[in-house]
Amino acid sequence: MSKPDLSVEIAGIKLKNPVMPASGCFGYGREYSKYYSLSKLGAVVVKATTLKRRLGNPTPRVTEVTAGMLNAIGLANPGVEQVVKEELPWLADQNVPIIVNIAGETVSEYCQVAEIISHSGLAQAVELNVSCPNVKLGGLTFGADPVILADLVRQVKKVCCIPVIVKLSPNVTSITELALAAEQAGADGISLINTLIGMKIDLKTRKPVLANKIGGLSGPAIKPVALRMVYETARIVNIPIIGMGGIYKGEDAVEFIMAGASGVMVGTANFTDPYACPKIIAGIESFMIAQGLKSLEDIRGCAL
Amino acid sequence: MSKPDLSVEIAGIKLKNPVMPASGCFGYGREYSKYYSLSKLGAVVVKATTLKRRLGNPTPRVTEVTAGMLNAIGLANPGVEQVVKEELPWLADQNVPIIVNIAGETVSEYCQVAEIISHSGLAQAVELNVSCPNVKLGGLTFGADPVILADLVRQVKKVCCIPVIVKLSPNVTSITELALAAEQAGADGISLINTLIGMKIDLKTRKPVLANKIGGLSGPAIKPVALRMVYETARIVNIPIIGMGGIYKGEDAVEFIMAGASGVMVGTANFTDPYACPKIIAGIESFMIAQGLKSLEDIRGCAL
Amino acid sequence: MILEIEYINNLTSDIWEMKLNGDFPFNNVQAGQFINIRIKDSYDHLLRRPISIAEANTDMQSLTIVFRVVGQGTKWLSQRQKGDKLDVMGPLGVGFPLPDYNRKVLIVGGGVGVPPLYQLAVDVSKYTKNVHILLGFRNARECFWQEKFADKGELVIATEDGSRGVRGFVTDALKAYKSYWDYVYACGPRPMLKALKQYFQGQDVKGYVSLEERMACGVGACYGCVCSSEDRGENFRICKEGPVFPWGEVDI
Amino acid sequence: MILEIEYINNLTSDIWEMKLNGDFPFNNVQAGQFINIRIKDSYDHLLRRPISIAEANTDMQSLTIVFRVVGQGTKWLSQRQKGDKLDVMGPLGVGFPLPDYNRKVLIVGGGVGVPPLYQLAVDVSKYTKNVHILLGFRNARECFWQEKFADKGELVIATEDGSRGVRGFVTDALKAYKSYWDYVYACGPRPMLKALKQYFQGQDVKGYVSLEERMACGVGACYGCVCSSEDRGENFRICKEGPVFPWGEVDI
Ligand SMILES: Cc1cc2nc3c(=O)[nH]c(=O)nc-3n(C[C@H](O)[C@H](O)[C@H](O)COP(=O)(O)OP(=O)(O)OC[C@H]3O[C@@H](n4cnc5c(N)ncnc54)[C@H](O)[C@@H]3O)c2cc1C
Ligand SMILES: Cc1cc2nc3c(=O)[nH]c(=O)nc-3n(C[C@H](O)[C@H](O)[C@H](O)COP(=O)(O)OP(=O)(O)OC[C@H]3O[C@@H](n4cnc5c(N)ncnc54)[C@H](O)[C@@H]3O)c2cc1C
Ligand SMILES: Cc1cc2nc3c(=O)[nH]c(=O)nc-3n(C[C@H](O)[C@H](O)[C@H](O)COP(=O)(O)O)c2cc1C
Ligand SMILES: Cc1cc2nc3c(=O)[nH]c(=O)nc-3n(C[C@H](O)[C@H](O)[C@H](O)COP(=O)(O)O)c2cc1C
Ligand code: FES
Ligand code: FES
Repeated sequence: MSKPDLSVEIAGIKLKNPVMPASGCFGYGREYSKYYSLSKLGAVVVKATTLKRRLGNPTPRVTEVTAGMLNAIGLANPGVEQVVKEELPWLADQNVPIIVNIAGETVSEYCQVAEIISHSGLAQAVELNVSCPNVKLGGLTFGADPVILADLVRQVKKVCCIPVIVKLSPNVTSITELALAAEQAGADGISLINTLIGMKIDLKTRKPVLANKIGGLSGPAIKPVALRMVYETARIVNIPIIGMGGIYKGEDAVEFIMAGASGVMVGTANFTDPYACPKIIAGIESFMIAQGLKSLEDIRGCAL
Repeated sequence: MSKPDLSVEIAGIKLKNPVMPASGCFGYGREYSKYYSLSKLGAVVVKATTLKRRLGNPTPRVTEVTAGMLNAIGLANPGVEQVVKEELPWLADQNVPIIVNIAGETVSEYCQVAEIISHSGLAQAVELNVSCPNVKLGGLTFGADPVILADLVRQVKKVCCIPVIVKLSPNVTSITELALAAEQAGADGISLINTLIGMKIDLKTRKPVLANKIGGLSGPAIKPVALRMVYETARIVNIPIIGMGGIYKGEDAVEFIMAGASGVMVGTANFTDPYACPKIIAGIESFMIAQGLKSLEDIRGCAL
Repeated sequence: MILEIEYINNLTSDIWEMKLNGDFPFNNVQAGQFINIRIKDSYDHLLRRPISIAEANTDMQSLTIVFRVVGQGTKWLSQRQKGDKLDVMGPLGVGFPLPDYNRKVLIVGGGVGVPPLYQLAVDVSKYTKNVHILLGFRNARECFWQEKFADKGELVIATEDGSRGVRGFVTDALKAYKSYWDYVYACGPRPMLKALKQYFQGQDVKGYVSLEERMACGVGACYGCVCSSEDRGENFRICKEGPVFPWGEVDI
Repeated sequence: MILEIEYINNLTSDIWEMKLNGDFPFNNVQAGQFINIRIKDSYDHLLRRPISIAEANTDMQSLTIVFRVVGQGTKWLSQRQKGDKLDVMGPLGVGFPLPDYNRKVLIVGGGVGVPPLYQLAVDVSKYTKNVHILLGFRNARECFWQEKFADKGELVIATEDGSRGVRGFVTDALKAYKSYWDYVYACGPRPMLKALKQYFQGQDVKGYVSLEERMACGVGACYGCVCSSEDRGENFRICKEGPVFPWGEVDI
């Protein structure tokens, strides 16, 4: 049998396979490039980038829970200027598409970062992390209200000439309402899910383990919620969806594709196994061979 | 050392310990009474009871996921008349407080069920399951909107002479908003969390495993989310909170108590181990002895 | 209950036989009942796996199960070794009611529906010598326990590809019999059970089928495993009121 | 990388020593680096556990670690047996820079901060004979590797209850020395490191400390394990830029 075709197209970007490391779980790619060539990946998604450098939260910032982990990194990053100067040029030489995850506390911050990334010519897309608290609106996250979200997307689209993917937070009553708002405001794609908000208490200190008290839950524990949200969203939007949440194996990725995702992102799994992404790519390929699939289009959304 | 005191008081009901099997995971108690005496439990919470008998959803109704399970039982139950006639009298003889979980599609259904239970004199409290879709409002659940929730609680309180506990759904943007609404409407206690909505796809059939497609995620996978919601809620309400979600060991229960819960409920763990509840009670007691705690008041909310 | 594995054997490419010893109410087992097995002491698999009791031997204080590897749980089970311990609950559910003395009995099984019928054949053979046993497999390589069954009644094997016995499904093989039966006991895939029930429609025969459904509690507490009875407008819990039902009482 | 356990030994009531063999860049190990160990092949524990390399022996192609059982992961590790395989990543991080020739060196360790200092003592002793080693433990029962260290320098033990060596903390024992040092290397609890840094404040000595923080990736990708440098207004990743830092560069 001829090799199956794993390539996908998302928001106009051609990827050799649907697997991308998730934002915040892969730094700027340098660390994992020691384990395998980044050119094997569909794309690389870099850490959340903000206008100004951020040191992030106090430690402990990470802790383990059953089938998952909690993190409260606090968007630590050197700021967009530094990222464009020091990180992206190196990554751009690795022969892999780059998606830059961006965050901000005001619409204008998002817009400035998106514009700088877009003008740098070094990235193929931006991914808006809308789980950040909107300081102007008293801490409500951008991703919790469809009107606020739509306005953000519209403003960013105005200044950004590369595709804009909106990464939704799962901590909402209706994911579809937000996905629709993003689509209508002009988003080129939707990625989901970001982390669920969780907590762990240390029985010895009798206090929350994380210095920030609450943190984002990721890993296999959240996979059923993620899959359900991809499924619900795929039924109502027409723009491509990138699914993530607890993907550890090729089969997990296939489930997301069957639920309607065009691509998948892999976060926590990188920490458990530095070779997670290439193994997942190989796992998807094995599944396609076993099932006689020529292209991922044969199964995309088949569970809808 | 003298034996620690595990007793708690919730909404005026005195329980010998804080551990109760969660609604829907313990039938009406008969099955597990073959494994141990129900009088060991803090209370027994029975399955969701509706006005009319319900057959529930088609099968498969349950499936396993990593560190959890999905269920879409569909509120199968024989209806309140039958429950009061056939089930509660037997349970009332077991020397354990009874909490009846009730559900409905309209405010009037909830009220009728609550009234019948309350008048039966067989239960010590009702627990309103507000994760049910409100048919009058086009399927939005009662637990998703604070105004609708407050109205429901107010109406039920009018007709129900036993304490009313409101069981919140975690599938919302702001759990605290709903908890406050319930408290202000007169709820005597809050229990949380019900299941997160999730999904699993069968790679062989390429369709969702559950006949209902989506289902409720329970088990250790949801514990961090549950704990965070108890913590957030405990910081703003003054009525007692009953925490649940993935409690499998005494230590898990202690985490919930440290986060501010007065009692805990145990669901999925019963399926893994029929002796889960007595083991959890013993685990709490061991922890108290090891830490020299006389009463659970010594640690309740200490992580807040 | 904690049982110890006395042996584990490969019967076909993906079917395994396992014998268990330990403290278990062996003499209370009714053919058709099942045990519910914990998979690993970890959070990876929280739900137990229901597996029918294929043989319960009070004298030897042992229990035999036969299972097909279909997923992670059964794969794990197949990797256990002699001496390993298993955490099981059981015997659970309601099994096959035994026939009146000297009646004519037909036992029909398909695939991994076959094992619990062995204990049934053992028990039934104490009540009557008129036992026909008809077992269907995909092909000769998938057959197992043929001699054991041949010992307990008149055995016919059907294989889909004709590589052993009659070619075709058990319902095809059925047509060759020149008998009538007072009791028909069956366990196997739903389509087989459905075809059987239809085949005997209108005949004066007591039919019992063993059903399967995904389970959570295995004891009747969660209402996860129901089957329906449209006629009676109600549901039954397969783990508690079943897994064996008179075929007239449930939709198949 | 998959390493095999050559032996596992109990050193104190809750401290274990484990020797590992296999394919590993033993000759690239710098004292103070660590390995990141996968706990079980299950979803129960997704994060690896960082454990310092206590000894790396290129000739014997072996790696020794010493760990205290504090939770589920280290408990699991302590239950492994000779011949079991471990999935490890490493060597990770940046270790202790070695001293110039013939300088005066002080090595200070506390509790399970002691093990990585053994490899350091081995390496340092190739550069200088002037090595003081000062190790603090809670009490005599908690002491381990005393002979091994005594072999590599002039050893002083301090115990909190005085049951062995000097009574008190390492900083108490420090006052008894009549020397000065060019290099101080330390690993142990934060309060110990803090006290040391204070003790040598203003002295012309190069100090290096090894820090700990909860980790996720262990390679620098997640920014989970940072320590801060208020002076420089920046953070360092302990797993990548550390775990060893010049004590002037980080807040302790
Ligand atoms: C009463 C009863 C008796 C049974 N007796 C036998 C027997 O004797 N021999 C045998 O080989 N099989 C038997 N089965 C089927 C057996 O339980 C499943 O094959 C097994 O649970 C699959 O587990 P898994 O982890 O390998 O598969 P997975 O597909 O990984 O299982 C995932 C989940 O689905 C459930 N599941 C998957 N398939 C089935 C199924 N067919 N029925 C019920 N649950 C399922 C599992 O229990 C688990 O919760 C019986 C089932 C029931 C209900
Ligand atoms: C660079 C480095 C080197 C280390 N070297 C050693 C050593 O040589 N010997 C030794 O005994 N210990 C060492 N530790 C500490 C060791 O990593 C922890 O004790 C261990 O991870 C605890 O795991 P657990 O599952 O037993 O505990 P649990 O408390 O169950 O762990 C839960 C989670 O917390 C993390 N965690 C808990 N305590 C610590 C801690 N002190 N530091 C970092 N993470 C923690 C675990 O990694 C895990 O993610 C080192 C830590 C670091 C960062
Ligand atoms: C340590 C860590 C840091 C993360 N940082 C970011 C981030 O900067 N921006 C973002 O959009 N998502 C961030 N995420 C969320 C992940 O990109 C991903 O959405 C989530 O972890 C779910 O996927 P997983 O279960 O595969 O990890 C982070 C997750 C982790 C674990
Ligand atoms: C099979 C099953 C049935 C349930 N039925 C109900 C129900 O009828 N009413 C209700 O309020 N919650 C119901 N729940 C939710 C549980 O009571 C509990 O809130 C949830 O499972 C989280 O706890 P756990 O992780 O300990 O299972 C059900 C859960 C399960 C698994
Ligand atoms: S599996 Fe729970 S009722 Fe049958
Ligand atoms: S543990 Fe991830 S950066 Fe250090």
